[in-house]
Amino acid sequence: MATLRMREALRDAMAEEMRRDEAVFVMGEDVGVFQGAFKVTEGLLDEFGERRVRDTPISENTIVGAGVGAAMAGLRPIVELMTVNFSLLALDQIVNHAAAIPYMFNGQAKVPMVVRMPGGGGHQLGPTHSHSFEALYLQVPGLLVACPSTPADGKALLKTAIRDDNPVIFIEHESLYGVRGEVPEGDDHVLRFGEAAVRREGGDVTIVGILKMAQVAEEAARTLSHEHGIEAEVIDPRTLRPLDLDTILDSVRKTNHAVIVEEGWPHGGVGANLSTLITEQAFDDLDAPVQRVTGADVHMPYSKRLEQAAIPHEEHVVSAALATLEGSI
Amino acid sequence: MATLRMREALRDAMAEEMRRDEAVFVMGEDVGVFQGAFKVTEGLLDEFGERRVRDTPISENTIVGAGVGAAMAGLRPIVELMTVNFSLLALDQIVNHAAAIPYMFNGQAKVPMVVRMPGGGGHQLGPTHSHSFEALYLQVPGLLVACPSTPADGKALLKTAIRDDNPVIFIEHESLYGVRGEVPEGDDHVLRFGEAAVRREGGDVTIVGILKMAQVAEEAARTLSHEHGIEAEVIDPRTLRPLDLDTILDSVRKTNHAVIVEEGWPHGGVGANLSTLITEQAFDDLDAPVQRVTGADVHMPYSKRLEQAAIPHEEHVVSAALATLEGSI
Amino acid sequence: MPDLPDAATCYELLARMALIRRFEEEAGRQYQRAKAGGFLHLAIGEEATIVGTTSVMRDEDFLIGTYRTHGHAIARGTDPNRVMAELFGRVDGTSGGRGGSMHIFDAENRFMGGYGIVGGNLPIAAGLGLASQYKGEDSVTVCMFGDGGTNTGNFGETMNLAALWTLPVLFLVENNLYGMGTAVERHSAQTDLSKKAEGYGIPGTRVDGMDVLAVREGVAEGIRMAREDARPTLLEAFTYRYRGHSAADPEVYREREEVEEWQEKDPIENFAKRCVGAGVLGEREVQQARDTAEETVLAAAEFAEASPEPPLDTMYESLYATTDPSGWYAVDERSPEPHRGEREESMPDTARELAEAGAAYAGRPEGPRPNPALEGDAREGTAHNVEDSGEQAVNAQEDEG
Amino acid sequence: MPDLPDAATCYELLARMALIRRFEEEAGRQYQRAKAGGFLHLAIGEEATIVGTTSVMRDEDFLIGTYRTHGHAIARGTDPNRVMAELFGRVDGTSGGRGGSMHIFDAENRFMGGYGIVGGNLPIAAGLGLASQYKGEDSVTVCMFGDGGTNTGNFGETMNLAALWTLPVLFLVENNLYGMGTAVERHSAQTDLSKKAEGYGIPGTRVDGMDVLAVREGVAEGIRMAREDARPTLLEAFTYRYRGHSAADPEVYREREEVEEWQEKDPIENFAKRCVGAGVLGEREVQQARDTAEETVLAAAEFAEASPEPPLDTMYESLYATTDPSGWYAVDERSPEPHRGEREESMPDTARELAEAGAAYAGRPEGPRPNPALEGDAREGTAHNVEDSGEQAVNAQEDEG
Ligand SMILES: Cc1ncc(C[n+]2csc(CCOP(=O)(O)OP(=O)(O)O)c2C)c(N)n1
Ligand SMILES: Cc1ncc(C[n+]2csc(CCOP(=O)(O)OP(=O)(O)O)c2C)c(N)n1
Ligand SMILES: [Mg+2]
Ligand SMILES: [Mg+2]
Repeated sequence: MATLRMREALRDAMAEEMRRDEAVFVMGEDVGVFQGAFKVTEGLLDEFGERRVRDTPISENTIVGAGVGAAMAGLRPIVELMTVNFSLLALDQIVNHAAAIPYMFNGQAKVPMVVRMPGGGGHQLGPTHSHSFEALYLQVPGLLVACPSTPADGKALLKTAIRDDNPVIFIEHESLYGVRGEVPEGDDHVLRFGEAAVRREGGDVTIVGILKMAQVAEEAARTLSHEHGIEAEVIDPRTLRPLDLDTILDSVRKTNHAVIVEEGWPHGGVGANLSTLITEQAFDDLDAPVQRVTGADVHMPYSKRLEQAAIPHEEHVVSAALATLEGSI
Repeated sequence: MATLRMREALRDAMAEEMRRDEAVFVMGEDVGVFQGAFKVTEGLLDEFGERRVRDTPISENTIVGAGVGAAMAGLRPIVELMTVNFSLLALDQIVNHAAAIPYMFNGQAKVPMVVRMPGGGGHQLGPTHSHSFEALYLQVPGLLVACPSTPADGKALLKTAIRDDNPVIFIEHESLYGVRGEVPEGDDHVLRFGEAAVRREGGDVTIVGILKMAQVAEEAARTLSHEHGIEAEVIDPRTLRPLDLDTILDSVRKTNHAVIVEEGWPHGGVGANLSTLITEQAFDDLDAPVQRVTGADVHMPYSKRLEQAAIPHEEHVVSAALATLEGSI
Repeated sequence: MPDLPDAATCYELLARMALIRRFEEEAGRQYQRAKAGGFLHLAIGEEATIVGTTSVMRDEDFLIGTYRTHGHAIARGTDPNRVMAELFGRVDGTSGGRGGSMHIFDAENRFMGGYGIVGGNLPIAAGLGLASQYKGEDSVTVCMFGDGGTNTGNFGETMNLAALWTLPVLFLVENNLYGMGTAVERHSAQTDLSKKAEGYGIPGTRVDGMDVLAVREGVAEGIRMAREDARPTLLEAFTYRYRGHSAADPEVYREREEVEEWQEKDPIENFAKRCVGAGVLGEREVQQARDTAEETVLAAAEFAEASPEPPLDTMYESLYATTDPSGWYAVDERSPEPHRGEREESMPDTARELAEAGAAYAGRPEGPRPNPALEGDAREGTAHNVEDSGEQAVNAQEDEG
Repeated sequence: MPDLPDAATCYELLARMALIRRFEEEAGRQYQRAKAGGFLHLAIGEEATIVGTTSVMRDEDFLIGTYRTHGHAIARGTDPNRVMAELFGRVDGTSGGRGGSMHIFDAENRFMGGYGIVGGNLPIAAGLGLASQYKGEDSVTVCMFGDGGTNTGNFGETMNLAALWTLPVLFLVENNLYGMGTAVERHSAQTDLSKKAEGYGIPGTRVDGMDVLAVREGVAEGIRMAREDARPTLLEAFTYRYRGHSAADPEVYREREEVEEWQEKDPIENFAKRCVGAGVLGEREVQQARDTAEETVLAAAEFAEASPEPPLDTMYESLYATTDPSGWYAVDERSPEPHRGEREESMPDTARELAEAGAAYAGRPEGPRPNPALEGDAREGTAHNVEDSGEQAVNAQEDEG
């Protein structure tokens, strides 16, 4: 085990896969000379050279589309979009091309491409630079969607994503890049998509959180235990497509209560989808409706107080858990 | 009352508002000389001329963006995107500009623009041309989202949309353009956003459907009544933002059962959002989990059998209603 | 005017063009018979541009085009049977009936699609070129798109990227003077489209797209520059579509006379005449090319007709390429199935009826297909368009409504 | 070299440039003090391009720019107090603290933003121009954007539309030789950016963006063509940013010498020298311009500091413009409120602490702001970037992790 930051773990994943497979290469805005806007590609240019670490112009749709074409011709591109916010400019290539091509051409072409992009709020980047688009991407058939919350998961999932033959949307969180964690060594530590992590066991309430909110969920669970004597089970789905619904359902069947935490918008969000799936599958096991904690229904304000007020915190999760348990314990 | 087709009702709405307000104009691909890809703008060029009925190049992001700029400078553009499928190319202007501008500039600028676009499947247009993106647009704060299912609603809602000072996403369904219906006459028949229509009253189960699926829901209700003695209440929300949740909840409190029908993808869809909202608000009134009927989780196949199999039909709704009622009646 | 090549080549060019022409006519007819559905964009009139191009490509080169590419695939070597079966939505179609007319694909012959989104193929072409360059292979990509496509954001982005990375791609504008109903001068400020990428460092030239030999020459040079000099270029071919934009286009945007004028330039007639005039081919051979085309196309229609519809339980096939040997589920199959139509026995009657009747009849399965009007490819009484194959459905519902 | 204008004009140009320079320096300082957050893109070095442009615009003309536009707003007449308050995220900010550095806006002075998406302002500029044309007003729109912005799809689309519709817009590329860390020749195949829109029918010219008078001349002509001839044009101004792309840029992509070379061309120093040399301004006036700038900027910092933070219950204000007199709810307020932080009393402690500390410290409210390194605008030890103002948060968490 090594202790790595998330950004280092992700870089190692790319470097290892690039060493392992000549077909893997990286392209994106400022991934090379600049070493990556968030330094996730730091050092890659030095090791692999300009052929395999390619700075691109600011042309999101074309960068992704070039990735699609290269993937169809047998390469395994890792496309970095500088942030998830700019992926709206590439959505046509992502949805109508990358995701659709394998199906609409009846399996004649594969698109083994990873689109990596960081998102999320918390750094006063304001309305155009703080999006959480997990809910947008999980809708689209043909895509896989990963959203790791720890360095170990980040590395293992990214390696899986690179080796996978499907187009993978790989969402990172800007606030997690510097977070340190133990990361298993060895080139072959990968992690299957569709396996949730149970971060903490508990019998009173199930809390599901993704990305940064997986951490917030854990903090909330500690507070619930210390201050309220409530034992929460914390689950990080790690991938939203495929989704490990079984692990969540098993937990809910035990706790009879669930809270979903996400940073994105409330309407049609990740929480709405999970809440529906849980309710459909475990209606009779639920003692109360699934509670959601989400970001505020606004474009992220710049002001630090408004922004912090718009992002879910531990306290929100604690009160949602208490609310759902009200009368049950 | 006149009997009009949906496309005529929509055209009349535009023509009336253009007569009423010089600031209103239409632009889009082939809206002029060609008379509109679906003939919704038929005759407008003749009446209003090239200044107010503007054919554009194939440049979706820029057409919408030009609408944003024109709206900020006091005009009231109606932007037609030929179909909703191409709106992915304009999503950056829709989300990061149209929707965000009023908020991020603190109310100094308004974006009174309507983006009209038809979608939906059923005509063998295949994977890139059959999308239902309601669920994508309802997520975004700052937008209003309308999706009319009858000519009367189409006309009245479009007039409201044009007069409204917010950016409005106006989703039409390609299969509904030729549908005839009674349309109230008079320039001032508008319809407030956020008021659902109860298409049929009934005490046994609530069925919510949008666009084409509002019709399918009504057909299913008739079958349920004739063949199963079940009386369904059918609700068409008409707008998804704002959403008239009260009308839906009132119905569910009466029927204790709900089915949502949509044509879009199941994960994170309109149904998932509504199901969650209903469950959160009326958990104790529900005798069974809310049922969803959605399109299949694929890119729409071209083959007519696969396509029809991928789209919800009356029978699906009937069985979902029966399933949710199982044991209750 | 370029010299005529040898007889065998002339015959081959003529035969290919004749085959595509006849194929497209038949496709239009089958569309009228409701055997083909959706949109049908025919390339009748544009055969010289298509065949001239593919005739100078190598097997290992990539071709990529738009939603008007039945002919492109056939020119590249795709079995017409399979293209027709795709139009019929059958399992033997190039995409197993999944893609339809707009999404033809043939990996084996390196015909890389068939894309419904205008401009969507441009970045993908850059990616194909990148792959060739990356692997050190000397294959070239030819990317064909319409005049209307030059207005998309992808055009500028891709031109810059291709020039910057010196990608081995030939960009070929099939300028048929209209993007749907909008004439070039009404959609593009620059009407000399060959110049449109100069600002990005991509030089351009123009050729007569009605002359298969001129196209050959222009494309050969563009391919050479891509292959030998690693220089992407833009080639504009002037051509014309004799039919409407798609099968139900009333063509209010152009005059009958204009169409007739261009019909004088018929790429097949004229080439045949020239070959015969120069004594390179005889009338008999010209006739033979036509006869072969006729046979091939009729056989294709029969083949397509005989090919089965895709079984419903293949609905989710190829949606994901599952490579993990132990096999997790990409689509979460444990979630409630909110859609219930993927098993034969559970297909609802409504769906079955609509499907039997053809999607264009959604709502009125029993109705007859409206009579063909306007050159046999637009439909009577629609006076509607093109982007609206739903028109029939809609008209049908009107009767009910 | 253009002649010097009258003394009053020279003074005004100098004073504006000095004000912007001083404002940007102070913004950088306040960012180091964690008073300003998020990204901070300074335009130090680019003042001549900004002021030269606005100095020949009429009140009714529109200006629209990028995320590097504190100076543009000030040049247009926006009160520096309000720009600084925006950087501080306060209620008196140009956007009430909602937009921040990247989203400055001032309707009154027709400064139409301030956009965080590269290229996002181009179509909007076309729309502003369209509105002027539609209404028959003779206002012109000046649209400023970076060299990197010329690679976006919006660039091509907008150039074509502007040319096609003869929109009264002047497109002005602020070519500072880099898009973030990517030098022009590494991101654009065409390095003469003034030519980049020629293919679309938009002619271009170049000016020295370090010379306020040259910019004035070039912009005046571009505006004239837009206003009088209804001809959109492209103007490329060569300029340079002396600071990093944003406040924490280690600038590994360029040499110290290059920066120093450009510092010799300092637009303010050189213009002042010329004015004094020619006897149009005295040393005293030059000093006065600087002193006024100093005062104004210090007052702005004080003003910003004193302005209150936006109350939490304004969270949803201006999200929708509700025009319906009877008032329906745009945001459905009857839905459960899955987010519960909009009331002062219910703001959780964690949020409060993080907010008090400044977002850059998320995770370590008590930590000190790292010492400024590198010209006072990058932060020690980050060796990280720019697009990463989150770096501090991240570093903080590492300590815990
Ligand atoms: C991005 C996008 N916008 C709009 C359309 C609808 N559409 C289909 S074909 C077409 C015209 C394209 O014209 P051109 O590129 O000249 O090709 P042609 O049809 O003439 O071969 C349009 C607007 C589309 N398919 N994709
Ligand atoms: C569409 C988009 N892609 C990427 C970014 C991230 N980004 C911010 S500024 C920048 C460089 C822009 O360079 P240029 O246009 O030359 O402007 P400059 O910063 O030099 O003024 C990039 C890539 C963005 N904001 N928007
Ligand atoms: Mg064309
Ligand atoms: Mg720059």
